[in-house]
Amino acid sequence: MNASTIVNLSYIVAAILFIFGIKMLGKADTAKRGNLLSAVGMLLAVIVTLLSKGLSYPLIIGGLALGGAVGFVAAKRVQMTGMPELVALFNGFGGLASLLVGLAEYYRAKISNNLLESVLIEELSSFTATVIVLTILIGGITFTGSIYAWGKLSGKLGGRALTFTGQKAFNTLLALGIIAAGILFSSSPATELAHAVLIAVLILSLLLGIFAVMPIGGGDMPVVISLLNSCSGLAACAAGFVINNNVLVVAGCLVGASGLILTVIMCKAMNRTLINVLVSGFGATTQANGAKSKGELKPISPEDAYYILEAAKSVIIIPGYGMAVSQAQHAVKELGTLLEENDCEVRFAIHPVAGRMPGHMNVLLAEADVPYEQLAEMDDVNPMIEMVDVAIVIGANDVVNPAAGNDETSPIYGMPIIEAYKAKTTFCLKRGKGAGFSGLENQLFTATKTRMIYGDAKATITSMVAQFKES
Amino acid sequence: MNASTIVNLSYIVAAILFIFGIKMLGKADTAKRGNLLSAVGMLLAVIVTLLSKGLSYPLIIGGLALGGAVGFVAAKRVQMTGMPELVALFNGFGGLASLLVGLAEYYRAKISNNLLESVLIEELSSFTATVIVLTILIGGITFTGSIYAWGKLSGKLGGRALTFTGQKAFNTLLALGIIAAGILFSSSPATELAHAVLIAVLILSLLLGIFAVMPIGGGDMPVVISLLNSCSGLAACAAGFVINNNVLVVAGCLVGASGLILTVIMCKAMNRTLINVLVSGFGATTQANGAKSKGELKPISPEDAYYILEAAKSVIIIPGYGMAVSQAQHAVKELGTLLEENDCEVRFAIHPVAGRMPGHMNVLLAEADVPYEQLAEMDDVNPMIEMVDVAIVIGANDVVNPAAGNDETSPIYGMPIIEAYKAKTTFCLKRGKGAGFSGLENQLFTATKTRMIYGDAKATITSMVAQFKES
Amino acid sequence: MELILLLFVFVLASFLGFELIAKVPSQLHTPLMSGSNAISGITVVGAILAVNTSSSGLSAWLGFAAIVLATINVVGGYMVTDRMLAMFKKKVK
Amino acid sequence: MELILLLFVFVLASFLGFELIAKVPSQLHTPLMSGSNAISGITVVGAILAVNTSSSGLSAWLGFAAIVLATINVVGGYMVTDRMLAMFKKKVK
Ligand SMILES: NC(=O)c1ccc[n+]([C@@H]2O[C@H](COP(=O)([O-])OP(=O)(O)OC[C@H]3O[C@@H](n4cnc5c(N)ncnc54)[C@H](OP(=O)(O)O)[C@@H]3O)[C@@H](O)[C@H]2O)c1
Ligand SMILES: NC(=O)c1ccc[n+]([C@@H]2O[C@H](COP(=O)([O-])OP(=O)(O)OC[C@H]3O[C@@H](n4cnc5c(N)ncnc54)[C@H](OP(=O)(O)O)[C@@H]3O)[C@@H](O)[C@H]2O)c1
Repeated sequence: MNASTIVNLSYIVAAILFIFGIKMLGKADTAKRGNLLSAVGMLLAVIVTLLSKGLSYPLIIGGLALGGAVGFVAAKRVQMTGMPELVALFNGFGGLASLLVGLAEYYRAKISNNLLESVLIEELSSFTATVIVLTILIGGITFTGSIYAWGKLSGKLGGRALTFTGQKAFNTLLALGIIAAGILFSSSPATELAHAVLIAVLILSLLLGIFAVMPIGGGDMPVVISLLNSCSGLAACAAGFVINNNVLVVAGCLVGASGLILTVIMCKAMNRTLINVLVSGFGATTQANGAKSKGELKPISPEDAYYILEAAKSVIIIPGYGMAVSQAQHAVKELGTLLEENDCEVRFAIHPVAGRMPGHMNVLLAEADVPYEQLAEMDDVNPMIEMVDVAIVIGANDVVNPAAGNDETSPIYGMPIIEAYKAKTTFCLKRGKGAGFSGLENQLFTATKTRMIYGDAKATITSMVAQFKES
Repeated sequence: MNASTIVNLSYIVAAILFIFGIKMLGKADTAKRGNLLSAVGMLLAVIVTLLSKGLSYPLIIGGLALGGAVGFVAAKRVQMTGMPELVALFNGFGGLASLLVGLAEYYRAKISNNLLESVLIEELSSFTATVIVLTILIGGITFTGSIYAWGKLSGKLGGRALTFTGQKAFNTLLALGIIAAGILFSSSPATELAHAVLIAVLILSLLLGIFAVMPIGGGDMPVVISLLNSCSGLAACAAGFVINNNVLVVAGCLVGASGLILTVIMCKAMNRTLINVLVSGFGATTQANGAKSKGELKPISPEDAYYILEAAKSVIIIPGYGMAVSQAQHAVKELGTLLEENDCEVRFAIHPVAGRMPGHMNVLLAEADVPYEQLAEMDDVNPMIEMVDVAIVIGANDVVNPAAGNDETSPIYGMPIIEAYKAKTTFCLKRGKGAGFSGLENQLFTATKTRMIYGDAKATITSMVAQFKES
Repeated sequence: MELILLLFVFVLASFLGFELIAKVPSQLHTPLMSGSNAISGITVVGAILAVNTSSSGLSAWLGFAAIVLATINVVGGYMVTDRMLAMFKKKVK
Repeated sequence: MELILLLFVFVLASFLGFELIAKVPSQLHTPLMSGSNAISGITVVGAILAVNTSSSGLSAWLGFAAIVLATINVVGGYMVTDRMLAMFKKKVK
């Protein structure tokens, strides 16, 4: 068995580890081990690759060390609530790396005296040329798209969907330009012109990534990230075709397929299609839609709310994106404990798309050590919600909007919601009259049984907790 | 695009069709279409293969026509109850075909003046030689194993497990012989001796197939067939490696893997391990085990049974292997209808491993047009069986044996059963004192609430039906 | 390299086969077995390729026999499966 | 032929990817996304191979940049996923 056979067999083992890893990530009790397993696969793949002949070790080791250190620090430092953004950022880096691998392979085949005058010393087959274009295209979109998504999620760029007239036409033009340039390059990769054309593909792809994500609202970013994650897998896969490497093809393709299906699952939970998420400009154009709500908002103070809570025998807490924004989870947990000590039954109702990432609420409440038994799924809560004394909506909006159930003109019509409006009393914690992610009015807030408690969710809850402790 | 590319792309399409086919076969409402889809894939693969250059068409078309005709007639003619055997037979043919493909490839590389004096005109790589050996080994075992299983199932060979002293040692010797010969052949496939060695592998493999299946009881044949089905897939896969053909590798491997997992699922439903099925000689050696049952059998006539049934308000029918043997399903269905007309609630309780094939009872009752709603799964029936007036056990034995639940020394201890012994009255239809598939005594038959109705199940049911009609 | 790729194909197809079958209701086990048995008749492709004009008499006849057997497996297998499934169809309506 | 095999590998891996993910509970979606994102950093293997002694200055530096970026993706991705999953762990007990 020669060295290359060993390398290739190790790649097969690595691929198997990835497969098991992904499979195990799908079950709660094996997920952690699954992630570890896939990391071992990655380590194996990297180590055997390092055994290849003719590598420039200083540069490689330097790169690995630098990248490893940055990744390590970033992952250690990040707050729980900042993880979605970080994943987007990492994802963008992965896409860019694949792009660079494709580009490096092109330059390898080319001796350049200066960038404009150069010769292709190795004939690139039109297949290789095509996959180089694909790598650059997919990698480029992944890179800028992910960075833009990161910017939106972290609030560095405005979260709103940005639309302008002719946007679709513009994006179509970009795409057509890439296709034309790609065909030009693939058909004659050896000409003088080819280099310039490839750079054009690169630039257009980077632009397309930005402009494709632009019209998508900040709240839909998780779906976008999941899709871009699938893309970064495909980019790795394309890079695998470029350098004829199996493990890249297999691992990339696994990620590509599983990312795509995950994206579809996420869209389903919001009762929307992927296409709708990508092109509808949701969040930019829908403010006007939906019936106007009548009735007025009835604010009360945290003190008054405390007296009602003190008398309550059963409470349901419905957290949403606002809880994540204000980092209120620890205070919420404390409130829950105090309520229980006060002989009140407390449950947390988790909507699958509350927050900005699937499972966002689960992660936050888990961080605050809320016991597993207190977490309830939407479908378990709704049938018994009429018997609940108080429903506390903490920074949730769309996921409790009755319009989803009763207003056919509403853009979120059809999305399953937690029926907080059925509770005997509903408290809604928010900072002001701000709309939710979809920009829609919410009739829950003006319902007769609802009381608004304005202010940052963490501050509000903390003051309630203080009242409980004083008494 | 040249011809070979078209062929190869079509193979990919065929493989995709197989994948969808298998997936769809797993769901009741898509199963029929799935089977069709996979047939289309097969047709595609065959047609594009026929486009290859240099084929001897007369022989090929003749073979296809002959095989197609035989397959067609056999499939049309077979009785529903004979299907398990037929599948075994087909499976054996598939294994033999793969074996022959491997053998033909060897002879192709060899010009033979007469069989003993010949030269290898083409150097076989040791890899090819190894996979030829594997093809012959797996194909051979599949062939004789399946034929033997067919013989047992169809009653042409006794159904009992056959064991003899030193059997395991003998089988081990056979296996070792094959391994030794295989290594010898693979390491020097070009020598004079190699041909004889290969024939030895062939003969030993055929023997191994027989002797491996011999110690397994007739009732375990479905498991064996499922395993051999997996083997015939692997044989096709090995043949694919021999002639370097992707679609054989993929399709064969899909069948190999899915067959294996199906086998394991079947074993689980019987609460046994695969190893236990293969080597325990179950059905030959276990008669002695398990507690002896005390109490006596209380036979009644179909006439007396009729009077009890006439008064019953709820009846559960528990069919087993005996119903299949006596082909009583139509009579049973009629009895069910008459009972319902008599204002009695009738349900059929289906045990997953009743009969000799998974789903055996479902198929038979479906054949007799028993409406879907009347079929109930074991888990749904057991909780309410105490309220049932009469449970009619028709040729079932092991699947209602209380020893599975309460006798730790019993070989079937731990298998979930239908708890017929809990019904207010239980009728057991069987021909005599014959034991069930596992050869165990059944305390249900001697329980105080149980009445035995001896005779062929079909005759017994028919006479009950006649009574109902007379009245 | 080609061999490695075939191995990759083998591994992936195995995993896929496992994944596809998990959670099949028991009444479909028999049709599934029979249907996948028909697929294993894919060896007919190998058999056809074995009967080419360059092959010697013996290997041509071996190929012929293989074609006959594999075709029985394919045609019979698909038809029997179809018949079994037709029964279920009847039941559902 | 090699290309066809790679295509086969591609097709099989796609199907496998789909099958593996079906029916994942929603609270695991985020870790799953993050974990599979880490796997897409496999491109680090390609990046390493791009930095060989025969490659020109430019392509070596491109490769170096690719190594850094991909390694961030890999190391950061696995660690973040692990941290997320550690939270769930706590919850279960
Ligand atoms: N989870 C996912 O995977 C996912 C993915 C994509 C899209 N989405 C979408 O995201 C939405 C999630 O719904 P949601 O109900 O959780 O959130 P939401 O509809 O975005 O509403 C968030 C609410 O929190 C309030 N808020 C913000 N900061 C706050 C603070 N510091 N203190 C108190 N309140 C604060 C906001 O009102 P004020 O501004 O007045 O305070 C707003 O009403 C759904 O439409 C869903 O489709 C979810
Ligand atoms: N379904 C599967 O996939 C599968 C696979 C492998 C093994 N098995 C095994 O097969 C067994 C199935 O259990 P089972 O309860 O269905 O059957 P069983 O235990 O084999 O019992 C069959 C009963 O039917 C009676 N019988 C036979 N012919 C008859 C006729 N013509 N009329 C009336 N009665 C007749 C026999 O008694 P007499 O001889 O006295 O008439 C016997 O008591 C289980 O042990 C299971 O583990 C099943």
